[in-house]
Amino acid sequence: MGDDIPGELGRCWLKCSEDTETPKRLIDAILVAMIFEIKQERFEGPLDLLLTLVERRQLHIGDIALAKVTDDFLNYSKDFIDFPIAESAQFAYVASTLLLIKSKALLPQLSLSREEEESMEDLQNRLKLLQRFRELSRHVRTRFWQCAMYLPLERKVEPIFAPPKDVSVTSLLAGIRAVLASIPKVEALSKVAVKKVVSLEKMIESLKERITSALRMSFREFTAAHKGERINVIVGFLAMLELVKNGLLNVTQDTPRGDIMMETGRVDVPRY
Amino acid sequence: MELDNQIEAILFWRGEPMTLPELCRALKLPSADVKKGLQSLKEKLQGRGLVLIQTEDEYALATAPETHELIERLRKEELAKDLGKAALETLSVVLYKEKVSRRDIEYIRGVNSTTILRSLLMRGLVERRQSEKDERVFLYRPTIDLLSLLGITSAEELPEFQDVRTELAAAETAATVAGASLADGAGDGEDSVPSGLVPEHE
Amino acid sequence: MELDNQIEAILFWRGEPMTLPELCRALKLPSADVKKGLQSLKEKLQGRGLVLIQTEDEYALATAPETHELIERLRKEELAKDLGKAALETLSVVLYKEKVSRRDIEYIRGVNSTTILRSLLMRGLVERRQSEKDERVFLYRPTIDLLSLLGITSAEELPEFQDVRTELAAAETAATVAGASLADGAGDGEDSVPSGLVPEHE
Repeated sequence: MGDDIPGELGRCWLKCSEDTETPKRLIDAILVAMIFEIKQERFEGPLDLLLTLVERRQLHIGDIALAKVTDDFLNYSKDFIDFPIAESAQFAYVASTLLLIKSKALLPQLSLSREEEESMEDLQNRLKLLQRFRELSRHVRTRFWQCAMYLPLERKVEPIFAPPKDVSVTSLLAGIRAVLASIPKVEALSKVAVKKVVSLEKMIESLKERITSALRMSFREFTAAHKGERINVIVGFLAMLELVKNGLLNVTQDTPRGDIMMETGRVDVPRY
Repeated sequence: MELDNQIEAILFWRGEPMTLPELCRALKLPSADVKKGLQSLKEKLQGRGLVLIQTEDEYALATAPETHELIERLRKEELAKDLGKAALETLSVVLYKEKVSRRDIEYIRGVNSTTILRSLLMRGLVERRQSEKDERVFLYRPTIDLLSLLGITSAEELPEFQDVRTELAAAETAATVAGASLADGAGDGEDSVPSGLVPEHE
Repeated sequence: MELDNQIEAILFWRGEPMTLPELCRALKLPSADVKKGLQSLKEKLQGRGLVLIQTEDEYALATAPETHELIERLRKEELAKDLGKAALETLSVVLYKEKVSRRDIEYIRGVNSTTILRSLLMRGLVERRQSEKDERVFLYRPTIDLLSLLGITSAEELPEFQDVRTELAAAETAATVAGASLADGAGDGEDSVPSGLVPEHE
């Protein structure tokens, strides 16, 4: 699996295993089986899914666990293209952080910005927090109704007509208007514009094209061409790794923190 | 658990008088035992803020006589207060809907409204009656006193009545969707709405 | 008349939770005194049929847990016992944190929680109030109803409560720092939609 590629970037060439087909099929079969199982459930957003994946493999939350479940997560998320846009953006955000974690696992020398490191750490903290609260919710579940203490029934009141000063036709109209305004608008919810997140596939495509035309370019140039937004950089970087895995691309980095150079092999010729 | 405590709990919870046979049924005990329990409760309540009162054959918990002045003052203060925003909103829902269940009010407002409805009832602004369609459901309506205070003969004379009704009908659908069930597999609409988290009988 | 008795009488008469300021106004006493009275009431109720339940600033009398079978039998409503995963998780966050913004809930759950919070609000399991520190922020808190259903007189009685609070205090420092960096992935944070992961404001 991709997880096992040794991460020696310094000057080394990354190649994927020679026979890419057999393990790939195997992995696909496993993923299909897992995804099928997962699909029986309803997930409450990306953290819920991610935590479930980690717990299912009985892993402790950490870089290694997250790198391991990244593929599962991506495969599952792909089927959620039709999610309300807000939700799919959240999936994409978590996916990009996961990919970052995974790429760091693949390439330990990869230098990350402080911000990137924070978002990786943050994801782990959030997962731990969710895991803790999930544990705690079991206490709540078992206590519910077990030994309830009842508040008294509504006390009988004898009405006395006591008109308050603030009741008038005007204040009541204002009241109902406020009520109407506060009702959640289902329509509005789904239509809210959410910052677009570049999809992984799109990025891979773009990466392929750019590399075919300009045989040699730096990763930094490449990401600059994509507006240099953090999410695009992450996705771009991972797209690159995917290509490396698939044997379509060679990558070099001359100095530990230096620019990463990308070169195509022969893009259209399978490498055996 | 001692019997007097059980009796205290029932009477407190009910908040209204119960007969000896009712107590016996509730406690599944013969009346001799229940009477003993009542006697012991009476003694235990000595020097407390509550007392056990007994009419010919009914028993109830009530506030101790020493607190009557205090309670009476509170009652008056409560009646003299302004309604405030939340209560006005609730009242406006009752008026513009003409009759409405507590459940529906809560769907529309998105908050539990028990306390506010009680205060509106107490002030004679709304009244509560069984629905003709379903005896288990209580509907809140504006009182005649309220309408005359507002200088109208029916709710339909309220400003923008028809518009508001149309908007409410549309909004209620939305609120039903948004206020989906708390159980897993949410979103099955009315059926799956847990009925009992708040006391049903209003 | 002793203060604890007066409080007992008021709470019995009202039959619903009261806030500390309401009690102070009713008794015309400063909150330090009222708190002492409440503490003494709590002690006097030991071994009785009633208990005093408290949230951060609300108090109510309820039936003692030992009587729950009896009262349960008398209640006519069907109780919805199947709270789903989302509801339980959200309730746990609110309970163990005691007061928490929607934003913080969504930070932990990683998903928009508007709908589930609305359902919990409607059922009276949580309540939403403006933060005292920042008026633009609304905080969700457990209600007395929720505590009473769990059979606890205050959130501190929850299992592992102190441990969790210590953990949270430690984690919060970290999260505050990290939480800031999330915002830039978050877009414009329209009210009810977490566009990145966490919405900007309530």
